[in-house]
Amino acid sequence: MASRIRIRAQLKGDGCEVKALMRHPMETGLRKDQLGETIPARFITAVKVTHNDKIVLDAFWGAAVSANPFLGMRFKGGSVGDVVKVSWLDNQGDTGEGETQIR
Amino acid sequence: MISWCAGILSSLLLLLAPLWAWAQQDGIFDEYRAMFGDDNPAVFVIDEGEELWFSKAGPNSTSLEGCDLGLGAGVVEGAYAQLPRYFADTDRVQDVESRLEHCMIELQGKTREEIHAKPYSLRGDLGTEMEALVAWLAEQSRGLAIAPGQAHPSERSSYELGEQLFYFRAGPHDFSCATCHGQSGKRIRLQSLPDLTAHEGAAEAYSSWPAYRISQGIVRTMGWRMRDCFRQQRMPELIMGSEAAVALQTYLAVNAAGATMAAPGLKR
Amino acid sequence: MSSRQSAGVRRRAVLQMGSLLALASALPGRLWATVTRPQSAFEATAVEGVFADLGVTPARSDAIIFSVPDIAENGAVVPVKIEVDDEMLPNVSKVYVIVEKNPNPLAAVFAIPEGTQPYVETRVKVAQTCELFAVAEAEGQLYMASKETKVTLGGCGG
Amino acid sequence: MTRMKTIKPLVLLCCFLINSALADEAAMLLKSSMADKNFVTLERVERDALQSFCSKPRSEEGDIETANALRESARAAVPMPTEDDFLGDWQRGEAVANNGRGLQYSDNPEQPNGGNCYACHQLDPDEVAYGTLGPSLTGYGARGQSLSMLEYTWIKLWNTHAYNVCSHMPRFGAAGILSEQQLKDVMAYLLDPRSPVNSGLSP
Repeated sequence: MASRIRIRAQLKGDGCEVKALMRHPMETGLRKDQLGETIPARFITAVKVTHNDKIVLDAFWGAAVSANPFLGMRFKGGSVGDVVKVSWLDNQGDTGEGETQIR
Repeated sequence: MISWCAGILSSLLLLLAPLWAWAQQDGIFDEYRAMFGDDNPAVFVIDEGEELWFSKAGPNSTSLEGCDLGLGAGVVEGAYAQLPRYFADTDRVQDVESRLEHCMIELQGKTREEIHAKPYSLRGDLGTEMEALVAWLAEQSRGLAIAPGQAHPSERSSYELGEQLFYFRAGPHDFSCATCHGQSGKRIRLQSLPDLTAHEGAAEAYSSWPAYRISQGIVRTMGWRMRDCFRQQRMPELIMGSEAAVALQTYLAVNAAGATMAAPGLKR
Repeated sequence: MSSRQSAGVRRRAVLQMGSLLALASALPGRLWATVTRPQSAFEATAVEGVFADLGVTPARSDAIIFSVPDIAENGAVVPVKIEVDDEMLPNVSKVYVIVEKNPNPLAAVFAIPEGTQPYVETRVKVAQTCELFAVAEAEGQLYMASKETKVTLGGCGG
Repeated sequence: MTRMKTIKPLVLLCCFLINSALADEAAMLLKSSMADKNFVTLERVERDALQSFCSKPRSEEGDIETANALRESARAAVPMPTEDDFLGDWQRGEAVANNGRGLQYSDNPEQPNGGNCYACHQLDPDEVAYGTLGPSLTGYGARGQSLSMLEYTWIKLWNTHAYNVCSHMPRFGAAGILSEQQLKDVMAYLLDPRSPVNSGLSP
């Protein structure tokens, strides 16, 4: 399985801009498939962004965040080469994690 | 080793890639589209396609590296932009999907039935192998000119049949492809409709498929687009890689010839 | 801001302790986040319910720069961007995104620790044309900005 | 085919035969390239005379006699309501005009079909999501309520080919897409002074 998160971290002004795309269906539990069966809810409930192991963002999501979710955030400081990590947890207990270096 | 090199190459291409092209620029949704920036979730599917190409699969436990897409076995760069084309080994004009099917059967030992069981994603899916492979192969033609074969008589007759099919009115609504895509400057609800009978419209459309459909969260292929247009025309289900599917894509590709591939695109 | 408001926020904090424990027991092995998910606010079925859960209807503030397209090509994916003017409204600790007419209006909460800029971008589902709210919590007080986005139908009826 | 214009009659006839053979081949090809799906079967690939006549690529032209005959037979088959029975309920008509579903293999055949008027036409001036494949019908009621206007509108909806033989518009009545009641409701949506389609007009 290829990486389930795409992250870019770039210095911008006096901080760092992080953009992450996550591979996830974000099913609301309200939709039906083509046979009319309800597709079970499956969505990311929590996302965490860390910079060199320090938490810089905690997000909590509902099923209303779009499929293959996008997250953009900015933190102060950061230098080229620092590690930025993004991880998620969904309502079924599945997790995803990815990291990149600031450039 | 080859896999590793290709990985580096595709990562480089991704870094260097220009902004993901939207198929249409028509004013009313400019603000909406601008907010997407250059983040296209198709990147996941492209990666998956690359992995699949180099993975051993099927009863023969073989990768697709020996697959000839028209430029020689294993040559993927630029191959997509020259499809559909005539292949002597099958004596058929083939699009990327029917050619991949051929390779999956011949090289990997898969059956036609399993390949056709679910070539395109249904609601709630994240993608199929076919979609991933096509997305990656299209990515390998990014920036190259659309140049489908038209030298072989079969390629020319595929074009002519494609044109006939484009204007083929049938079903309870009397629709054909041309009903919506035969004039320029029109729209359905708010969606602009490219005129696929003219170079400009065909180029805009053909160069941006496969595309990540934000409404569906799935990368869709040109083959799927053909199938779905027939669904909307109230017609039966178009078979992936069938002669009609190939002929229509030949018609579009030839009308678009010379334009630059910019797929996978990002679409409504 | 009234004192009732911050009392409300404190009341929520106490209630959240309960959900923290519930969440902690539900998660395998470890606590996943340093702050907790406001579960009952996520379960509210109307904007009023979300505000009631947060303790108060937030006051409008020009410090919140809320970008949402006027018209969305597709309701399944509507980009939203929230930026808070740090000088007008310092010490923002949380940002909420609320979609008025969704079955559960609260879409996302972002906890902003010190050192993180009050800036978030994401994409949300918007079931029908309605108002979207961006709420910022700073020093126990709640502020908001809102904007309508029009969701259009696709060419073939959806 | 554009080359036809400059070629002598004999070759032209030959070209015509080739093209008609090509059209037949296209029909067969399409049938062999499709599969039944849910309630939609390969029968839909079969074309009637009008569909065949109107399937020609832009560069080819059909003959005027056939066009006239098709137009007349379309007109002759339109059932006409009595004078006081053309108009139904504009609100129900609005729902029909907005609904784009029906007869696709992905649709539920138990649900009523829509007319999907907004896909191609502007109607209510406050609805921004309208298509432009057909002319704007905003303010349609201003065209009058005479019997001939009612009949004209009814025929257009029932089978537009009675006027324009290769119009892109579906034959909503003749093809059984909408029921007579639904068509009357759409008539009211177009013509009723209370309908938002006519909201810009003075009463």
